[in-house]
Amino acid sequence: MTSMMTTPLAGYLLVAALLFAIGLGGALVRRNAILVLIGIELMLNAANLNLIAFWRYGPHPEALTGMMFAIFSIAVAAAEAAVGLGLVIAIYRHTNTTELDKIDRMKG
Amino acid sequence: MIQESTSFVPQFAASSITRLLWLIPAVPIVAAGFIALLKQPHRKLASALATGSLGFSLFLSLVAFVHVVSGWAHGSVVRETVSFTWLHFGASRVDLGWVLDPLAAIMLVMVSFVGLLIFIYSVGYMAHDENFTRFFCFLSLFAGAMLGVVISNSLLLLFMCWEIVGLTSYLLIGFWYQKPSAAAAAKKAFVTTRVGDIFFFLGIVWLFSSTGTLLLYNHGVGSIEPLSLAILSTQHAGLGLSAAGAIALLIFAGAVGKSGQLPLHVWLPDAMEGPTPVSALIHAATMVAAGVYLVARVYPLMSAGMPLTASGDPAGTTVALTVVTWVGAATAVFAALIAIAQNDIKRILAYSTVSQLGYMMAGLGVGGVAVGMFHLITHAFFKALLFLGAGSVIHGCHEEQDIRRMGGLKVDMPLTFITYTIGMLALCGFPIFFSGFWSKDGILEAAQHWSVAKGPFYLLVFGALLTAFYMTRQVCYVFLGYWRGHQAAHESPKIMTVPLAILAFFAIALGVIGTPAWPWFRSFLENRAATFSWHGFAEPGLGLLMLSSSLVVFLGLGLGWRFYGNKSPRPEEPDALEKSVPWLWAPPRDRLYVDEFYGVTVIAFYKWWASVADWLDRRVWGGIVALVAWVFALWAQLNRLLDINWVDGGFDKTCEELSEGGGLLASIESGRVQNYLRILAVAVVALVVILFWSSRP
Amino acid sequence: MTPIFYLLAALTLAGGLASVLLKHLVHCALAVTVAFAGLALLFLQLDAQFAGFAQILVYIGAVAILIVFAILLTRGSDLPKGGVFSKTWFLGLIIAAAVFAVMGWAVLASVSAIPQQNTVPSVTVHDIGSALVGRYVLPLEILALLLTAATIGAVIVAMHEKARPR
Amino acid sequence: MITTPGSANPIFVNLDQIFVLLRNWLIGFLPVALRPAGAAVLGVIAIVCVFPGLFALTTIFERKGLGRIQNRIGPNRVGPYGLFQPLADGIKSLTKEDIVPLSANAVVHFLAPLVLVVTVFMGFAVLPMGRNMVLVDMDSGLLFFFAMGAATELSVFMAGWSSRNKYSLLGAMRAVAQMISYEVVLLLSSVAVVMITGSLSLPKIVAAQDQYTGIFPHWYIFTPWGLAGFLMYAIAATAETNRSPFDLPEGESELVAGYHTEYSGFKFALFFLGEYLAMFSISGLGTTLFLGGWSAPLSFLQFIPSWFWFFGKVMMSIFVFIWMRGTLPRLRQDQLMNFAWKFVLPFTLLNLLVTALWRFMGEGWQRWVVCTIILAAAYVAMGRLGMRGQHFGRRSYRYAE
Repeated sequence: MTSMMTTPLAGYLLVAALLFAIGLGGALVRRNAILVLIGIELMLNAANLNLIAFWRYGPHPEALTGMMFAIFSIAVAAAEAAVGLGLVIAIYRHTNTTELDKIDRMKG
Repeated sequence: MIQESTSFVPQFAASSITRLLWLIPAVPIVAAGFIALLKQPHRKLASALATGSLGFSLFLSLVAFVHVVSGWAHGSVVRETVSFTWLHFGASRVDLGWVLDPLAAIMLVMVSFVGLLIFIYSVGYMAHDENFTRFFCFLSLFAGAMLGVVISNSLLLLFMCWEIVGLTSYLLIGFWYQKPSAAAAAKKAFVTTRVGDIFFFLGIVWLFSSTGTLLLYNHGVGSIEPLSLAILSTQHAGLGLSAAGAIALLIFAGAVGKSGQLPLHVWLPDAMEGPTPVSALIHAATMVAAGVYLVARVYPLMSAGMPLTASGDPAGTTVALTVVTWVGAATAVFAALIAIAQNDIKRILAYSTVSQLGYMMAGLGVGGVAVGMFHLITHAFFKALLFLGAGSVIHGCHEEQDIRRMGGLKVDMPLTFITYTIGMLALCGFPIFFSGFWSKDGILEAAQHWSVAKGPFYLLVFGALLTAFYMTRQVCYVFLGYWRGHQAAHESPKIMTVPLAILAFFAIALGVIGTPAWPWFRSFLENRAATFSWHGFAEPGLGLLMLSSSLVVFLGLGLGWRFYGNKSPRPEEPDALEKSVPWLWAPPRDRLYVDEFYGVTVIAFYKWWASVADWLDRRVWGGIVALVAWVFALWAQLNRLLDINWVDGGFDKTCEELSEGGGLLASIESGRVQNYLRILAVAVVALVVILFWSSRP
Repeated sequence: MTPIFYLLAALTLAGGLASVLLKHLVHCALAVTVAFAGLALLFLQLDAQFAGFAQILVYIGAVAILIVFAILLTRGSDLPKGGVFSKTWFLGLIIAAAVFAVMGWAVLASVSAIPQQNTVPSVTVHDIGSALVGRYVLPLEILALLLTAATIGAVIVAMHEKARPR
Repeated sequence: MITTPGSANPIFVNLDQIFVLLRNWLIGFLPVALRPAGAAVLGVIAIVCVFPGLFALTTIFERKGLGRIQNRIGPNRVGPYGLFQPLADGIKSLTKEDIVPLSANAVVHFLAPLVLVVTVFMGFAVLPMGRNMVLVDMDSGLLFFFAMGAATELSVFMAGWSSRNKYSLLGAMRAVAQMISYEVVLLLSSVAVVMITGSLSLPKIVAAQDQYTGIFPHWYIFTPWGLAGFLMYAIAATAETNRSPFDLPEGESELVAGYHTEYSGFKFALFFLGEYLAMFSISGLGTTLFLGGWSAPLSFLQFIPSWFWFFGKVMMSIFVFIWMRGTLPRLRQDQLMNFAWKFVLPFTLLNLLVTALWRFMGEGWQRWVVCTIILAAAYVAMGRLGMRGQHFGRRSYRYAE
């Protein structure tokens, strides 16, 4: 494997992939809704790392495309976190739990 | 409002009062609109609005009257018109307009003056009614519409106002609609007058189609001006009638309905169910006079084709006028007969009104406009006086209307007694001092000279006898003798007695303008100079006629006194006349069976026709409908079977399959977020794998 | 591939793993903060100064705090009775592993095709600012709208049932 | 970024650059390859030494000053006039037992003060403390500063949560809510300066203000938007550092001591240090952004060394902090939040608009008039709006009399 990891970009990409997988795993195996959100944040961050890495090692860093993607993604993630956690709190108020396998009613 | 616009038919200079004439009906109508918006607590405002607006109309009427009189005094013919185009359709157009001539002027003054007095009287009479403002709203609307009838120069406009008058009459008769009898009376009045109105409208349509205009006077081209009349009187309408005669008869039918002439008089006595001021205003002074006024207004049409003497005096008569005369005379006697045996104070007056209207019609027929109209004017005053007096009596006797339960009121209600007696004597035609004598005498004189037949004359004389008789009976019952009611009577308040006094004054004084010595009224209407000379009495036969008619009146009064004077019979006792000649009593008591006659003829026919129609509906048409329905039902059954076994079956099967499939799919939609995420991840993996494999080099 | 990269990668992944595996929710939140910080350092390592600081400001300063607040408001700091992992944790693990495998495979299979540009890009904050209000002004505006909407939405969602009596 | 002093006199130049020269002389002993690292280490050492010393000084001054305000003497036992009191306090806190509650989360409990102090120290790295005296001249220095400031919130939460104490947790939650609310204001009021300067680099911001018209400097506080921004910044800074009148998180009467209730000994001292360092750093930033950083207040005073001006301004700010603490009563939580979101934040946003107006109206007196009018009108209107429906009864001094 080390022989194949000849470029730093591949290293960053692998780290991002692993982080993504960790986030996905967290979102899949944990019962708490907040942790699912944490997992999603991790996945988003892994994507950001990918974007930054591609920007850094890509052919046109001065075009700033990857960087901008990352910055916008960070901002969107902030909005996503705010709304997501607001939803979790609202659901908690409604059902008195944040455990996802208990929250499977499709109507309020 | 009417503007000086292009739609104005060019006029010769109409005086400013003529231009403003429309205000006379408009102001009360607008006031009615305002009053309609008022709530019950605003009684004073409502009555003030109504009387104020009518007072304004009276003022304008007086101005118009003075204008006409001064024009007449200067020897010029006053007939000023203002007209405007209301509708265009195709080549023809409908003009509406108003006219100011002596006839309209005198009517305007009469209607607004009597109306104003009755308005004032109503303030006292209706003081305790809970629908006070509604009453004044209707009264105002009525007064406006009636004034509109008076000033109309177009038969169509006249007809509109005529119908508004009919409507308000309906509303006012049925004012106490809680009483079933009042509601029924209102309905009866409305339906009965409609019968006449249909003919009237037919006449209007015919007139329009023949002459192309509905303006009565329009500088020589109006529908009742010589140019049109010459055409109309030469056209033949069959049955030996000219078109003019036929149209005149149709219009007269409307007048018959409105004025309660013989075949259609049945609604008028029943209309006494309304409040007494209404009876006075509508069913004595003004509305019923509208029919007479209508005949007077279209008199040129009535008399079209009348042969004239060399000097221009009428030398014969026309079919229309003959019919008018006979109908009037017959009505006069017929109604007077019924009045003899009535016990309701207002009903007696109602039949007396019918009878007097007959006199007016006969007067129009035999003597022309002036004769009939003079009786109309004097009658309006003394009949209003009588009705208001009766209202005062009813009010004082605590809503008692049966004359057998009254008596001796001359002590309790002296003012009412005096004024009522004046009215009664005027109505009877008591010689010399009372206006009724002169107006009635004019009619009798004209009838005596009528060239066609003497029948009407004798009928009218007989009617005068009957009139004196039944009025004496009534006064004896009500005011003389002793009190037979339950509660002591009391005199009415000032607001009611003052109008009585004013009317009483005019019931006496109006005779002055119509004596043979100074025939001012006649000259005024016929546009001749009025001269005063005692020679008027010296006409051949006039003195004899006056004497004989006076004798007839005295005979009637004496007969009445003979039977009823100071008797004070108990209410349950049979009538004095009934005791002496019982066979004569029953028919008039039962109103000569006219209602019953209608019951077994017209109404029975309608009932029979209705049952026939009902049978047709049920059996014939119903059967056909049922057959069609059955056919459709059969078809529907077939359809249903098809649906159930064929369409539904297939559909159900499909639905079952779909819902099963849906169930399978729904099990994926568990509502568990992580399930979705899992599926998503697996899908991504699968997708990537497929992608890579497919793009392998 | 410098040692610093390995260090930071290890820190980040450890933070991520800890945030997923730790029992206590607050610990998870703190661990994810470590992962965020590690990522920020990785960004700095990639010469993306601005993105790195923005990452710290937004993720550590805002998102982590939000998560912590949410945990406390939903009493998430108490340990649940039925365990922290769902019953199907094994399935989830396999799926996550499969995803990683696929992605790793994809990365490694395309190493030769990956572009290589080792010069350090000279990008200043000024450039970023110019790009933001120049070429990327439309996304910026849309993002501003999105953030406003999200703020309002979050407030409404969170206060929605306040009126209902508990 | 190297700037040269305005004064030409070599003595003053050398005095101005004395610390820079000292550092350069010291790293001269190192091999060339290690010199940048050596410079960094020296800078860190300087910061780590100077600011805690300043902290010690400040505590004694604060206690003395508060005593003066409250009509008492203050510490007076240790040393002349009690001047060695901080030393005694330091020794005491180092020797006291470190108590960790039994149910506390020991690791987090231990990490919290460290995280606080470290992140606060990090913030000093980008502050220019004198001409050419900045540890890291970072392109996005301001962003770095705020990033570090944001991290302190987490430490506060860690401390409050890990103590397993209601008061601690409540204090922490209050502190975090308050800090987040006011951090927005802090950032936005700083953005105004960035808009004018066009840079996030703090040395550049100072350099932009180091100019004079006549004898008067071009400090941003002397512009309408700068004054408004500075006032908003000062309010937000007070709240951000949990100082009175915004010291609810540590309100003794309600929460004992807020999030560090369960801390004692050295950890408590670290918290104490961290708070004061935060105060220094935020004052330093305010000085840098609005008060011209190390530049002299009047052009003829430029001979005095720039570091003197920087620290002088910082200490003046600290004095104002102490003064406010001795003067103003504490707010209520709802008042605090309402003030933040309904007055300070909208006004700061408006200030941004005004700043843009200033930037694009060009030179001339018009922009002074327009900007002043807008801000004054907004201030009056929002003040009226905010006070509507508020009724203050006559103040009662029943207990004071």
